[in-house]
Amino acid sequence: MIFSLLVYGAPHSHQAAESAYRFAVSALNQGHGIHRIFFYGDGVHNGSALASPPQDECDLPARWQALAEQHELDLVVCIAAAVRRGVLDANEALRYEKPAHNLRAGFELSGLGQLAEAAIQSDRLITFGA
Amino acid sequence: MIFSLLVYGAPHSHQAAESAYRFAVSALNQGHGIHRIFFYGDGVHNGSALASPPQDECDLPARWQALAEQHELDLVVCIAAAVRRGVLDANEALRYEKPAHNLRAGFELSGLGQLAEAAIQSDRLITFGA
Amino acid sequence: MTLHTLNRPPSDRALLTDCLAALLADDTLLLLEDGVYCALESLSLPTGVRCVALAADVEARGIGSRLPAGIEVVDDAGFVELCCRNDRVLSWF
Amino acid sequence: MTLHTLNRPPSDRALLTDCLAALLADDTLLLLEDGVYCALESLSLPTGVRCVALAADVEARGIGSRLPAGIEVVDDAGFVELCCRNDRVLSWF
Amino acid sequence: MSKSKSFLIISRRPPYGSSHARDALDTALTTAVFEQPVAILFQGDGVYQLLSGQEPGGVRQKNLSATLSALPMYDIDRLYVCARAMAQRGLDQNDLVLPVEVLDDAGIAGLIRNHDVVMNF
Amino acid sequence: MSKSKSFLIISRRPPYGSSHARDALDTALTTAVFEQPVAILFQGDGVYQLLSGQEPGGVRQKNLSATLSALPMYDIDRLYVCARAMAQRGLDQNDLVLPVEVLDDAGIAGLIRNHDVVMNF
Repeated sequence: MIFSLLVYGAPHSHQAAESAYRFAVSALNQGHGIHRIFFYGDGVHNGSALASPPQDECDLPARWQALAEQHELDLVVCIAAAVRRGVLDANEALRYEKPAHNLRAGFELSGLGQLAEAAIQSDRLITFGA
Repeated sequence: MIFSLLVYGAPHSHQAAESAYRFAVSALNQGHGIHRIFFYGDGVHNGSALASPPQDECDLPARWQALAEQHELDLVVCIAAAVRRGVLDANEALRYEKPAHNLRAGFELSGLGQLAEAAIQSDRLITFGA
Repeated sequence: MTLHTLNRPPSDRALLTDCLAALLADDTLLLLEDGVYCALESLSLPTGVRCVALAADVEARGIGSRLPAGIEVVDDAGFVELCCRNDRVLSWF
Repeated sequence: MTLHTLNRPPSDRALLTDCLAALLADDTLLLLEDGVYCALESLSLPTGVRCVALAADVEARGIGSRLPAGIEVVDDAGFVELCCRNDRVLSWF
Repeated sequence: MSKSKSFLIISRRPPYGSSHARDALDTALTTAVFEQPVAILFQGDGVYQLLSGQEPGGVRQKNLSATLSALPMYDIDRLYVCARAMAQRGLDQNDLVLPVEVLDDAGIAGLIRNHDVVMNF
Repeated sequence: MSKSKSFLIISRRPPYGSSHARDALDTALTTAVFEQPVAILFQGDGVYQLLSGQEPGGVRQKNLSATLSALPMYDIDRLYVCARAMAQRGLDQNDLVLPVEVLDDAGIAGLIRNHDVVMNF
């Protein structure tokens, strides 16, 4: 079965992101496919390259990146939600004339259309709300 | 009268930050002093240097910075909450070996003690919760 | 005397109940953000408690003409003044 | 058949009420995160609706021994299986 | 797009206090652009989004009513409200910025079963 | 610090679902380090923080109970719970990880008036 996930919560602020991560691991372990994980609202902060939690806490952005590398996951961060909230890739940093970018490797910024496409193409869309 | 403000919400995600900004402007217009504005929880994103809202939307981090320059405000972002959420100054970027920093000029990272100190030294502490 | 602020709608019943239970005579309850919707309920306030709603939030949500008598509307300057007149400000959210 | 998930405590009464009202026979209600506290209430579920709670969240909150009969505990794999067995997943938050 | 699915967006939050209401509308509009059938159900505090007379300039936000009024142009014309939510708030059709269909609990449960993808905001 | 003020922290959120409960405790501990008198009131879903038997390893979080048990070491020994919150949840002292004083509504209103700074989380 092909899943897509919609993640609405930021790491540390809300448990939704951690729940989504555990779900993704469990689905992959059972041999299911994941078409896309879409980060929306405050969920865009899952794609932060700068998040630096203490060593004894879960580093969710790093875990997403590692999971994506292992399973070739499509991690898409809503571009409109992200730029408002200060999550930029190199292109957007250039466009908005900002001195730095902070989107983590393994994530990409794209439009809300990627959420609609994911819902259409996948057997199930699971929302992790906050 | 001397106020301090505690801001718990991120711009765009929750209205608390905008309410706090309007309160600060109004207090200053009435001739009151503001000892400190402390950003905690998701409020740390008020200190983002990279937030890039559309031109017809309120750019709260830029407004905080301008207000601070005009009135010599002490804008303190809770360091523990900020580094978890990916808001770093140059020092923290170095410490965590991160390739960039994104704390806006006019804000500084400091400990939760600055919140306690603000509550003690000010006549009133006003919380803008989320 | 305490200024209580509340920024959540009345559907967050547990918050509204705890806030109302904490009011004492001479306290003021200021409704702001989504909290202004609480003004549309018949709030049972203790005697001597004043209830006000923040103008910008009342206007944003289009509820100005629906406010019952007994709810005053204050602007941002009035919010600041209320903070001065009370001994402490407690925010419910 | 719909899998409904709920991640807010029962103090968010409006959410719980709307969620319960949307359940039909053969639907499943999965409680997760703070939603597992809803399992401690006597939920009035329509006939033929199964109610389960996510193991990691039950254990985190120390409520395993307090769960009433009729609430099953499922692990993360069970959550994934429920998503497969139902036609759609609707998250209440 | 090879497949077509029917979408139901449930919008439960009041306007302006958080970004949820705006995000729900943006999702509905985007999905409609993909030429998928989209319905919206306003439930709980979400019915406050439909209230007429909103003037959010003072809180520096854009008027949600303008976006709501644009929905029919995107062929989003199946707009529903929860009957309980309206009654609890003492609201009726005359209070709202655009015409909607009022659904009771059974109607809402049936609406959910009749859609392939149901998203809550 | 030249002045001294009495602090009351009101903690209303359940553990683990969000960072509020942790932030409330961190604020209480930090304020105590500044040698200010600090009391904590657990109200609403906040009373769930005190429940014994929490095992948050499965959700990859640190046990809040450990921090709660450390409060007396920081001279935070005035811990209160809301009587209504306990009764609504069918909880009593035996369910909790540490001893607390149960306050009714009048007691809570009085507690608020007796503190200089009251912070809600």
